[in-house]
Amino acid sequence: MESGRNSAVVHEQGAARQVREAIVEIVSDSGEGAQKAGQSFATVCAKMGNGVWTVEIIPAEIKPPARSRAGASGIRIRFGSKAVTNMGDQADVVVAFNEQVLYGRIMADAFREGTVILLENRWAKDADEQIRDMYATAVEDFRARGLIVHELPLHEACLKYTTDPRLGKNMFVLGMLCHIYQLNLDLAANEVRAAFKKKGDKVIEQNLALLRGGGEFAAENLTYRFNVPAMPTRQDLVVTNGNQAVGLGVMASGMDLVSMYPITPATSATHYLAGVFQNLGGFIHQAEDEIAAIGFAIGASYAGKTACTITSGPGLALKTEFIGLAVMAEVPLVIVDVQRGGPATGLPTKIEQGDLFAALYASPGDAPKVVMAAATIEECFHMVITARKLAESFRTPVILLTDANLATGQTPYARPRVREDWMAAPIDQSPWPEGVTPYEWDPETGLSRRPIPGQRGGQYVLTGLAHTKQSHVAYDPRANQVGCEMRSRKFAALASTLLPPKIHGDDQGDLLVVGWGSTLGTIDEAVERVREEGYRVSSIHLRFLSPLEPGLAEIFGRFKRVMTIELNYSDPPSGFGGDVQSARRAQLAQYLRAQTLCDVDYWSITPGQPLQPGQVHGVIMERLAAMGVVDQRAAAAHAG
Amino acid sequence: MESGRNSAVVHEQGAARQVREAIVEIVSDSGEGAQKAGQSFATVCAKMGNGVWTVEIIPAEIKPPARSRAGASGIRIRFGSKAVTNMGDQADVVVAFNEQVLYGRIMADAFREGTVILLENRWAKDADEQIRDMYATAVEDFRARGLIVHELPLHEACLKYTTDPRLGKNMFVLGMLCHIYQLNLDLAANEVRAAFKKKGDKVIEQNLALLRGGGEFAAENLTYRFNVPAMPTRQDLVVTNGNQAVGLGVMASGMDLVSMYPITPATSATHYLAGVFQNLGGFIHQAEDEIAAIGFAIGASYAGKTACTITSGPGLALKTEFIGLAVMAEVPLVIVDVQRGGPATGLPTKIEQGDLFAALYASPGDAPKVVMAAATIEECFHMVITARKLAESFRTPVILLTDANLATGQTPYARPRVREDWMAAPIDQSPWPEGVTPYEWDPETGLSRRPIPGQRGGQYVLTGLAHTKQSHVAYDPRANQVGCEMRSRKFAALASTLLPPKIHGDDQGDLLVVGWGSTLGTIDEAVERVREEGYRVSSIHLRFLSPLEPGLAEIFGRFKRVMTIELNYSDPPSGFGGDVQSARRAQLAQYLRAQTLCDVDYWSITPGQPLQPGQVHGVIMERLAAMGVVDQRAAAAHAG
Amino acid sequence: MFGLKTDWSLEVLPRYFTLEDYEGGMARWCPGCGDHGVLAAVQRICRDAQLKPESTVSVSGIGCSSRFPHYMKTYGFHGLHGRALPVACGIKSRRPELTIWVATGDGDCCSIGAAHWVHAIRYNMDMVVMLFDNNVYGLTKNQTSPTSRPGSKTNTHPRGSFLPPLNPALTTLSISNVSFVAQTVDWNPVHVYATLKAAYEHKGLSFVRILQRCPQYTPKVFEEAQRDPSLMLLLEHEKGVQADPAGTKIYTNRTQHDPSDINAARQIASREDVIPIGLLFRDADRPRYEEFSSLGADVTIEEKVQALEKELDRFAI
Amino acid sequence: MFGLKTDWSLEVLPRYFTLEDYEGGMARWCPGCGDHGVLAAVQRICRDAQLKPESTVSVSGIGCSSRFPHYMKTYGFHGLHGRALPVACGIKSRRPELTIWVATGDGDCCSIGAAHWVHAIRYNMDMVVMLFDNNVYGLTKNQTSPTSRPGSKTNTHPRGSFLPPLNPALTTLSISNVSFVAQTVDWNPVHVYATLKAAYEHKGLSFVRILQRCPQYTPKVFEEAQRDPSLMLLLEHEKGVQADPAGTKIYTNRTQHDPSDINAARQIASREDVIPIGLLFRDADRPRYEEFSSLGADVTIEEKVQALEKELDRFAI
Ligand SMILES: Cc1ncc(C[n+]2csc(CCOP(=O)(O)OP(=O)(O)O)c2C)c(N)n1
Ligand SMILES: Cc1ncc(C[n+]2csc(CCOP(=O)(O)OP(=O)(O)O)c2C)c(N)n1
Ligand code: SF4
Ligand code: SF4
Ligand SMILES: [Mg+2]
Ligand SMILES: [Mg+2]
Repeated sequence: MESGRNSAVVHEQGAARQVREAIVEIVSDSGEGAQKAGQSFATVCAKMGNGVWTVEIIPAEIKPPARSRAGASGIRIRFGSKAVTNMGDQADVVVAFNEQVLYGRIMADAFREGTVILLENRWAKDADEQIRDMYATAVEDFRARGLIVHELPLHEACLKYTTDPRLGKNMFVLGMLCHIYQLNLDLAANEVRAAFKKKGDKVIEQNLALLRGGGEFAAENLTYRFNVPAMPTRQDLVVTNGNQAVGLGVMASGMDLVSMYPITPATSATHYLAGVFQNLGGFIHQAEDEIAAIGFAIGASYAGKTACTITSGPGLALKTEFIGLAVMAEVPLVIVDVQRGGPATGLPTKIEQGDLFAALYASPGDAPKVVMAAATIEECFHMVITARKLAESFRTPVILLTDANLATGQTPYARPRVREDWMAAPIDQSPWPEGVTPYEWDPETGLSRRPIPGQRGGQYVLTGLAHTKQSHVAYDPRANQVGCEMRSRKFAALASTLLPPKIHGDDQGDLLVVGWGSTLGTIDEAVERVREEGYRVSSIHLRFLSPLEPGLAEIFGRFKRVMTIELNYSDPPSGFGGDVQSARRAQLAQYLRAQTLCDVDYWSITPGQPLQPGQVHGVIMERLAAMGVVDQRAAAAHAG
Repeated sequence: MESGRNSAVVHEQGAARQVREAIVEIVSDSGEGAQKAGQSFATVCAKMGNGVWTVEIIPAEIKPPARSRAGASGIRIRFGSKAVTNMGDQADVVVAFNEQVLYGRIMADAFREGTVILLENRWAKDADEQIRDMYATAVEDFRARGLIVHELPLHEACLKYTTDPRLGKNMFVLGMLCHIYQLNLDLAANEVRAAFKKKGDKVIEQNLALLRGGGEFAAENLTYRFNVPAMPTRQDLVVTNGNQAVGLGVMASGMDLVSMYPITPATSATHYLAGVFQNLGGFIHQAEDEIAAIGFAIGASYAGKTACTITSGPGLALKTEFIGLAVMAEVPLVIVDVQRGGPATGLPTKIEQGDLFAALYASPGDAPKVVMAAATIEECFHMVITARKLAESFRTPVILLTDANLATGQTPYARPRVREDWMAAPIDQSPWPEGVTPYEWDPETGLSRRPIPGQRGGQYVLTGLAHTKQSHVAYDPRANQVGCEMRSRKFAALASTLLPPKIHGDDQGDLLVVGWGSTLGTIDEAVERVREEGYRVSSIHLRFLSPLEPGLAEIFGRFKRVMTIELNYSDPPSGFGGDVQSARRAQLAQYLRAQTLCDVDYWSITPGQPLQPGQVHGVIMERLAAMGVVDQRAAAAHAG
Repeated sequence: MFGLKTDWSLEVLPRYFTLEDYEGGMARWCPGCGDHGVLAAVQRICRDAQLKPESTVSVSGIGCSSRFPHYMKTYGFHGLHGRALPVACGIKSRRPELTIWVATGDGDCCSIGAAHWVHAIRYNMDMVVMLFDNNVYGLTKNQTSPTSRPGSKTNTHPRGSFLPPLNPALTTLSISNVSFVAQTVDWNPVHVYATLKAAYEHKGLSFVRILQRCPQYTPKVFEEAQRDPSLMLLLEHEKGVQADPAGTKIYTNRTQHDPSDINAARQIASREDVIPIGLLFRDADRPRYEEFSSLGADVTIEEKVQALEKELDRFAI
Repeated sequence: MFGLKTDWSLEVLPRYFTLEDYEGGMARWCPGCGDHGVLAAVQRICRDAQLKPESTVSVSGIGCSSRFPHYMKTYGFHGLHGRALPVACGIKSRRPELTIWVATGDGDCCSIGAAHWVHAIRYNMDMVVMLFDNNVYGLTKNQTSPTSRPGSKTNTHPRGSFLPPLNPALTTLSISNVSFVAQTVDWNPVHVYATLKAAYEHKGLSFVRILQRCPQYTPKVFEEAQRDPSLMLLLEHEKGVQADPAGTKIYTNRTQHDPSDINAARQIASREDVIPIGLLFRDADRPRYEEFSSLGADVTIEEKVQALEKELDRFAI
């Protein structure tokens, strides 16, 4: 690629270059429509048969000031010939509506040397001298950083088609990008039509003109032309983000009630459901707080209806006591925790995997429950269905962990083939069998059937106090021990039905990387790369955290070293000042050490953004170097 | 000892038998004053120089029905020639005001074959036939169980001194017991005078008469006469329960504010403080709920005042979110958790060590804090002082775990020599040094000094969002990582100041027992016994759980096996159905495995009552047998 | 209403329920505790209304009074301190056919549960909420409650508490969508029965504050009012509580109060010279949350599958 | 009050504070957001009262409005969603000399924080509580709040919400020990200033509900009232809010309301035909919790040690 250093316009023609994948970003002030353009772009890619992953770039404020670093709003689209499972490394091409928003992305390490920036140049001639200066300084700085900046008169070019380029520029940019990446313009036009359907023909026409105009502009002014070959499949696909997938999963599981209190980044799952849930007879309760939200769901569940509550860290904290009650009284319940950065209010819109311990251990006393984590957007759908089934079969709360990355990422996946048996059966109102107690614990499995109000003869009083199988309050030593044991046996029973995790890569080798949650795609991609480079590295990814998937110690034993890679905080494995014992470990690593007694190593960080495959690749190479498998220089070069 | 099977009165004289210790219980319906008699008895023992430990026997209801199994109300006194650190094994002598309450104690495994029961016999002639039957059946049953029952006309005997024996019987019983155990009757008389001081001379006289009458009655009717030699010390002693000790510790640490919401078994600490705290200028805030209680304390602490909040499991659960805020914003705060049985409302008045995980891990995100556990009543006092200091020095919340056993147990200990430097210094209102940020983290230790409102130039905005050292909200990857790291480094710094735990017994051997919290006395006593029997067993007891005391792996390495003994739930170490990996372990064991990678074994139960040394002794013998150190039969005999 | 549940026709054999069918074992409250009488009244109402025990649910938080469900032979939910109302609302939300009795204490409802109190009033779901107001924390042994009178000597305020007590009826009357507020005293079984019956018959959330004696910890607070009935103000009205006159004839102090007049209701509720008993306010036409929340119960699984497929179509590419 | 803080004499040199001394950097609310104007009013009051920035604390929960402390150059506490009031009360409890401004939203105060709202009113600690009521959850992007009007189309109720809104002023007026309740609108800077100034000057908890525009999510709710001042009812009284008449002359609809008349206050607050602005209620003589909670600040360490020894004596054997 040629750098267009001192020229706003690049003249050079040539055939499209074939690449396996590309990462494109569109960044703007909020309200300039970058996300809409990016989503249309991504949909066209997906329809053409490319693998796609999109990530929203969200500013912290509702309406951040224009042209500010923290105000970057936009989207990243990574698309490729094969399935794309994560946001990838640094961007290839970036369209920016002003220069300041690029700083937000630079701080997020989103660009590399050679990233092409297609930059709106109107600021160079702004009436405000300060703005002109900022612009000039920034462009110089970008170039010094090795970015390839093309200053383009986007605003001016749009004036041909609209009097208000601020509103139309996004479709112009879509046209540009379609040209650069050789996308089917008819498909893009369809997206434009769909997007503006409600605004009427005139608006549609204007935007179609902008779309075409953008394409022509790119053809005339830019030499970049790439082709990311698509591999269309016959399979039916859907494209959703993780929160929509959760919402769809709620419906597919036949849930009756979602009880929630708004909290980022979980709320959008409810926003989605709010429009459609009632078509399936479901109801969304927006409670006065998170405590009431879970209490309401527990009430509905006690009454035989299937219920879930959806929240994020601070909300999960408030539900701690009620989760303990659900454990104690064996109330089925699904709790979805869309993790964000913590602790406290933390990083509300950002990703972290910091709630594993809270999910496992928060409620005082012995409070076993199912804890699962979705690793992909598709799993956000399917795991809700599993969670509901487990909640009812095992008469237990189930915490399903997802995170901000899954919640706002979008990708195509196989359209679920809906099955009736996913859906909760209507509640049982047949008479309760005589002589059967409300907690008729099976002595082996701890399982019991629960009476539902309305069932004649099943009357019992649910209580959070220690109780016998009759649900009678009992304070004697034996009753409490039996209660604890029965509640625990259920998880041994569930554990015995789980399969060991699948190993990605060889069954044995030098290094096994263990992950959980949304990092699956990134880790697997990095492992793929080191494997291609000839290293004996494999990975596994856990979905069941409580009970834990079986066979781990045995698998771990087949690798020279085992390490987790996580998005949560840890001290360096050697501890600060070399105090290994008190080193605070990444959460899964700490947990696996206790469960398996294997010396599980770890690497984790809390950047508030998804891991990049290149970053993970670097970490793996470093560990291989420390093990003596690679030499240090090779690792350094890779990690660079 | 002779059994008095068919005789209400025992004639046989002889000198007092010398014993090293005795366990006495007085049980009655609630409101019959058994506790008052027992406390007086215990105080006399302590004053004479005996070691003493008392445990309250508390019914679940406020006013349980008379003569009911669940209604047992009373007290156990264990006293001996040496210091007594726990409630001991089965009772030697029991005074019971009716036969039904004894069943509650039998279910609690409080008696052994040969335990002497001095039983009120008026029920044998009750007007109500059902009562007569119940009485007769029970007495027969007790004898079949090997208890030595003496049916005594206590009620009738009291009629000589009072018209209402229900109110006076307790002092009569005190007199009886003083005679049996050769206690100084003058000291007992002083206790009676103190107890009824407010009721006037007439009442005092009547009760003194009952006291003497009881002694005479025992002299005439009972052959039992024991002597537990005392070893008076010169040391000044105080006798308190654990909650009073916490209250005294709050005052000794110069705390400004206790903010709480009533919850058993924590509230009595505040009841105690409520009477006296204001003499030290302190204030108790009874908040509208536990969330407000901690929020209020955090507010006061932010404003430079020293504050604590005292609660139990369900309350701790509700504080989860605010604890996360205190971690994030580095607000000093002491949180005392008087553990009770869980999960949920659980066993409100009973002991359990089930909140360790909740204390360590409940708040979502990375939320390091100090977690300490008091092992003795004396430590309940001293650890509050340490906790306050650590909270302020390390700008962190500190959770201090105690439990229902410590809270309601009473024992003498060295009177603290109050030091002024225990007390919080007055708040700093000098101008804030220019150029210093509100979180001027030391890069090595993470420590920083905090500005207090009123300090000129120190203005900053505390926030629960991710922030820089200026306390400015920051969402960039670097700022969040730095914040997490600085908050974590503080605990490495604290860890580096801790000493390894002292080993009770030899430095190396076959088995190391690890405990934490109120089980110290019991475990040490059991270990003492097995050591006397010639086994190579030692124990350590942890006070600092986060950060963990150093050197554990090294200590563990010197023993063939390491096991924890805890009062919380665990699956059998081999798991249900032999699934070791998914076995749910005792909480400390699980934690130590992760921290040390040693194969830490465990034994734990949730009876809602303290462990007995004999029980622990049996467990140890079993483990030694499993290791092949003792043969199985010997272990079984011991465990019996 | 009485014996005329709409689904009776479904029963092959009509069942007749006696008091025993609602009695769940000996109540473990202290002798003389006001809770006993309220329990008896509720059991009588259930019997008189021939409520099916299996379609009746009593819900509570934690406290002495919250032991209530254990003494009923219906379904029961004895949950967490302060959280009776969210649970009760959750039950009702999707099972509007169940009859719900909520037992809550002055600490449970007005202190730790205050947020839910405010919002449950606003949701106005059809249930009877009985506030057992003994002016104290009973179960935890004598701490100040938000309704304790100033100067109350409790274990947390041994020198006397200092804040004026909350007025639960008045506060409730000032929450939007309030539909029924009454007040009664446990020591008048006739009035308790009549008040709770009116509450049961009202469609919407019926909030009944019951002044409840706790001989254990607050033996004195209602002593005067008990001894001197003229300290009570009986609210009478044709639209009010219709108690058997034999049971209320001791109340010389009476007033006609139209329960549809909310301003008057607030004024009466705020009086400190007398204890008003009877119906303060009723509005049968307020929206009830279950009218919205229970929609969709008739959607079949097939319809659900169809609707879901339609949704998936929207995301299909 | 103005410039006459009791501890002034301690200062060697008197300091004069300008507006800048209270301005903590550019406020990041949306353009046109009502929060900007309220911030400006508070900064002016601080300046006019010459409050020492280091002795002033602004406390908030989480929400758009709760960003308030970040834009003040005083001490600030931006805590947890719903929990501004317990924190503010805790600060005041032992540091009564600090001036406290609380910023809270309709979600923060009336939904998740409702229990604290009820109880903080009752504690009546000296502070100004500003309820920024924009009838919506702003920060989390447009969900229904308890003050949203029925039919509001939000992200959680796209077809319109169904419950009547809470009336924060009315509810507050019905909580025992309430001492100051006023209402104002962000778009009248003169009235906001005068109301908050009166609130600041009141000793006790001054609850000010501010109708606040959110052009982002609820651009329409106050449009009519803004366009047509006759929809407002200006409360006037010699004991009321004394706003500059130039700023209130547009309000043709006025009434004399004596703020010591709580019954009248409740009636006015409950009116739905107009939006009353001004002082609804004030009682300067209610007990304030800090009168009790701040006792003992003067006990010296020596005295503490002595008292503690006395206690230990009690337990000595
Ligand atoms: C989260 C939590 N906090 C505190 C408690 C302890 N607690 C149990 S009942 C109760 C108060 C009881 O008072 P009230 O609600 O008035 O009921 P009463 O016993 O007087 O009927 C308290 C504080 C608890 N169980 N859970
Ligand atoms: C425990 C918890 N629950 C939910 C949230 C998410 N949240 C933040 S602000 C907010 C509501 C904001 O509405 P409001 O209080 O009216 O303030 P506004 O933004 O409108 O000024 C919510 C639900 C949170 N931060 N913490
Ligand atoms: S303590 Fe009071 S409220 Fe509780 S059961 Fe006894 S009398 Fe009733
Ligand atoms: S979203 Fe609304 S309340 Fe929030 S800053 Fe913007 S205008 Fe103000
Ligand atoms: Mg009460
Ligand atoms: Mg709002």
